[in-house]
Amino acid sequence: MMNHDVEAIRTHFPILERVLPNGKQLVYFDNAATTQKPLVVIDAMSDFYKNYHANAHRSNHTLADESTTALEEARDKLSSFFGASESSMIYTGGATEAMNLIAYGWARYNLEEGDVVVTTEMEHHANIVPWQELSKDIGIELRFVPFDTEARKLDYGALEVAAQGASLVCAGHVSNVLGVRNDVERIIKIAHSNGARVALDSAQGAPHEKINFDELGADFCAIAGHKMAGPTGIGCLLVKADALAEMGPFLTGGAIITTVTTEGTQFQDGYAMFETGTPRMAEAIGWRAAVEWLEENIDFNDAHHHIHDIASWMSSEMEKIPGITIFGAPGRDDGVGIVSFLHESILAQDMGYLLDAGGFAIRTGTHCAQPLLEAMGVVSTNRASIWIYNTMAEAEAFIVHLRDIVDRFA
Amino acid sequence: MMNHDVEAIRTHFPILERVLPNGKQLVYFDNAATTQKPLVVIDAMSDFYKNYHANAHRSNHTLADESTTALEEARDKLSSFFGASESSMIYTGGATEAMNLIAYGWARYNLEEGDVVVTTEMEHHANIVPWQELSKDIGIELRFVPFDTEARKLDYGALEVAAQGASLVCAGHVSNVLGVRNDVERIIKIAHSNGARVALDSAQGAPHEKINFDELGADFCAIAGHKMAGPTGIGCLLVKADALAEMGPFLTGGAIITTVTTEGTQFQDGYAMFETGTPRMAEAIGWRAAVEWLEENIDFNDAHHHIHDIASWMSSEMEKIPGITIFGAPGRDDGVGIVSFLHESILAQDMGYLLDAGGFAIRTGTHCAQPLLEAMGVVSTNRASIWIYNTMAEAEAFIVHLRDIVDRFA
Amino acid sequence: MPDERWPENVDEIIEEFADCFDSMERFELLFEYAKKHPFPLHIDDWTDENMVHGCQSRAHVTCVTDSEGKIRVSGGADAQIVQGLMAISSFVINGQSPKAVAEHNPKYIEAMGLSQILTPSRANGFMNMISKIKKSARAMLE
Amino acid sequence: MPDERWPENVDEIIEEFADCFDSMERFELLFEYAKKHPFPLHIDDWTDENMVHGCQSRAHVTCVTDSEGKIRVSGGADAQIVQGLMAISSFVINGQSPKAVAEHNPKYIEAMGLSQILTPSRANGFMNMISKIKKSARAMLE
Ligand SMILES: Cc1ncc(COP(=O)(O)O)c(C=O)c1O
Ligand SMILES: Cc1ncc(COP(=O)(O)O)c(C=O)c1O
Repeated sequence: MMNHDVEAIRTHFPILERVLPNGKQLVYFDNAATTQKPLVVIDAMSDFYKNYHANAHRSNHTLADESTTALEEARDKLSSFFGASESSMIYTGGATEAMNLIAYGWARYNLEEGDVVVTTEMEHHANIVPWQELSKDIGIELRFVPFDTEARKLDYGALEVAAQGASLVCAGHVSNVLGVRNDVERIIKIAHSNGARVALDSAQGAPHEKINFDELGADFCAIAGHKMAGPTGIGCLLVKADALAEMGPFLTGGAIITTVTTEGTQFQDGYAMFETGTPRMAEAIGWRAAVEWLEENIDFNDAHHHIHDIASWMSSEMEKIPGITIFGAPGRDDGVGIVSFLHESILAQDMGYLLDAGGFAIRTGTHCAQPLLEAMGVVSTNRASIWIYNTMAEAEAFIVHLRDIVDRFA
Repeated sequence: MMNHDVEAIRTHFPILERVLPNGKQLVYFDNAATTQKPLVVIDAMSDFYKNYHANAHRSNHTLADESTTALEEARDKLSSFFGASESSMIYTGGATEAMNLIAYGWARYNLEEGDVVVTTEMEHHANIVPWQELSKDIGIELRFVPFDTEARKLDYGALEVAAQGASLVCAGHVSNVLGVRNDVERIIKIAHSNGARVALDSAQGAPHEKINFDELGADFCAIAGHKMAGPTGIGCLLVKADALAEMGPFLTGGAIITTVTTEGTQFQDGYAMFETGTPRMAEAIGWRAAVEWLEENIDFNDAHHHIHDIASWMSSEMEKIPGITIFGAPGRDDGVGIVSFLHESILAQDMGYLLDAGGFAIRTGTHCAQPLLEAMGVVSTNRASIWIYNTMAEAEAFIVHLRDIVDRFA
Repeated sequence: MPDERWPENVDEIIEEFADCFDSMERFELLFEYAKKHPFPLHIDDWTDENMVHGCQSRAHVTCVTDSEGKIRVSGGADAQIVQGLMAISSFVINGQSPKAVAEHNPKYIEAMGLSQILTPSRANGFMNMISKIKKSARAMLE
Repeated sequence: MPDERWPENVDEIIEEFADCFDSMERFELLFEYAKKHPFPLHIDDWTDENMVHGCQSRAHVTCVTDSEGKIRVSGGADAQIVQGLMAISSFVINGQSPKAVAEHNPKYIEAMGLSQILTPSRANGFMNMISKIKKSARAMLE
């Protein structure tokens, strides 16, 4: 924590100054839903629109050229940030669209009836529904690896079995409900030893650790910009070169083609085949600014300790409050800044309102992960998720307010 | 032109002040590629990120609630701006994604081998390649209505024939190469009288006329925000209620479902079935600011006359310059602000550079409409496209510079 | 105009809320009202038809007339805070004529200081409930 | 270091460009140079292999040694402006040893005032061409 100067970091985020209509100072603990943005990100986008905005990859005038350069420099920067220099990065609208791109752009070209796709019970719907649709459409067999509710982690033994004969193994990097980091290195090993490709949903992983995609060895990795200080409307799919070579067109239109005649179309090679339409330019520029800001201001290791300390302290305090159950294991080594909890008599939605009355923004509900909640036997949880700009003082205030809620409303 | 106060309008667009590295004042004539943004649009997005950004449709804290409200108010505003109050508006990443949504979300659920889709030779690739892919995948028959190069308009007689037995007729609203407005009312009538649904690619129509979707009677209409003063990364598909009822899921993941179990998924009804993942919030907020700005500052009729006068004057002056050929018919009533031209000896790309040397931003190339260029027998054109903030003085300067180019380089 | 002023019995509730020190106290009061809803809607009657749209959780409302032709509203919601709001509006509305209810204006919410805790979409959910009740009342007039 | 200074014959060209009044004059000069390319690459030799990537139009370059082991660059582009840039760099490069070319630094572009008209991706296309030539030269050294 020593090297994580949270007060200095906070000064970069204008929204953290926000006072709510009820007079309370905002405490933003909904980071797993989306993180806030430092001023440099907001300004980079404004600067683009005010000074050099034009359509990239099309015209050859100065502005178009500057936009194209900005877009491609952003790609280079992001690729190197994610350690994907030997792989390709395809811009998408977010992590969900990246998962769909795997389903439509790879799976539909390479799988057929009876082929096996493995996912887990712990997944966000973005890593479940595309496979169910694929199963309906082309008859793949979809296997779910259970979440071990006792051990509070993925059932790796069951994964070993499920991966046998599989063509694709999909797994979340970090659970958005519990903050449990899966052993992705082990998952990749299991999948590859069974000859299956591996897709990681790193929407919750990328904000908490420096991903080195080339080293990691996964075939696909889905990331969302907005969950790591970047703007809305952008994400990416990282793809290994040999997996990319197996992909075919998905969304089609301009920019991704070499020739179009009324007889047929020739597509471009590589990532260029997948980015049709006017690029998400402002978004890419903003995301680039975000990762540059992270590089300059954050050491992911120090940040992890800072975040882990807060979440783990919060959960231990919450366990002392009567009637509160904690899901996941925020204090464990594989805990990544999320405290999911329920009170036995205060409904999650009411809890959300009551915390909001104190200025605390958390998420309540199913977190787009209904199968996991079903496995845990609940219909919703309250989720406080911590990120780099949160402080121990905020956590303390949270616990005071939560105690007050339980005293008065339970 | 009287009511179109172009000087007042220009003050809203910071980028129009831009001076290029070569010392020239920017003259932005690349509006068909993308338009510039008024300050209110840029500021609306910054304000969102600085003051009330959170993930919409998920949490119930104050910020999440404000974001959700902003997103849904934007939808209401945009729907009513496009006259689609009785229809649905689905946010997409742009016009291309909207066309793909028709192909994946409607056509794949309703068409089968041998069914006929009609498009035209005049289309942007976004309205061609998705249908070619569909044809490869499920064996629909794709018919191309020719562009009549003599009359410089769509061959409506051929459309009457092609539409016979068709299930879907797709047509551009305004050609992005020539600025020719198609008689969309007639196209809709022809399609419907043949029992076919109609999809309009209005990427170039929406910036130039107030669309009243409910009245127009088309079944689908694709629009891009960035071509009408809105930000990058957003567009929409407008859909008639009965066409929407025939659609099925396309991109899948969180937010669009009611229940997900390992057994299967129940999807939401209506537009909510199609907007998965974290919404394009900043983009929607920016686009809303754009249409509000348009409503307050622009009369589409006056703007049309202003734009038409400039383009038509430019083309008549250009016809006097030796060696220049004009495509399309900018002076005709159905001309919408685009002057596409070539010089017999100066290659389009060189022309682009030479115009840029004078500060003039135009587009050169195939404009993602290769079949149209092939029909016209050219491999590229230079395209100057005019919008609401361009002035007659800019047009005059353009002609002076173009004459100079031809004098010195031809 | 019935909009101009709310029924007398509401003043008391307004005062109670006005006396609250902060949002937390207002929420406490709402929790109490939730328990005092005069006609809670049994969960078996939470049908699609009487569902209030636009709420973040499930909320259902029905609207009937009693033997004297006066309106009687029942409500059920899983969130206590929503149930509390339902209780308050049923205190206000019950016993009025369909005509009065058709023109009902829930101004009292502001006087209670509740608009401070009703963020935009919560307010929206509440207004949808009121609209649903008014629509039923209007239907009775036809 | 060959980087430090360009060959003597380039000074003349630099002067010509430096004398230009504005971008338009520089472009005029480039058009003239395009016509003077000493070894234009015949369109039949515009192969995938010798294509320069990252240019906005087609550009191709080949690099061979003459009987004395000196580099000879040929180039072909459909845009005159690109062809002009190719011509200038072939004037600079031709006749040098593979070793010198392998270490070539196209600083003269700036001295010519051409960086003003080379927007980022045009400059990028140009740099890709130079890289391709240098790569060929390096291969000759192995
Ligand atoms: C006629 C037409 N259709 C579709 C598109 C694609 O729009 P977008 O780039 O926003 O996807 C364009 C823009 O280039 C266009 O001009
Ligand atoms: C684990 C996980 N996967 C996927 C997603 C979807 O990301 P996006 O909303 O950016 O598409 C999320 C975010 O909600 C997530 O937490």
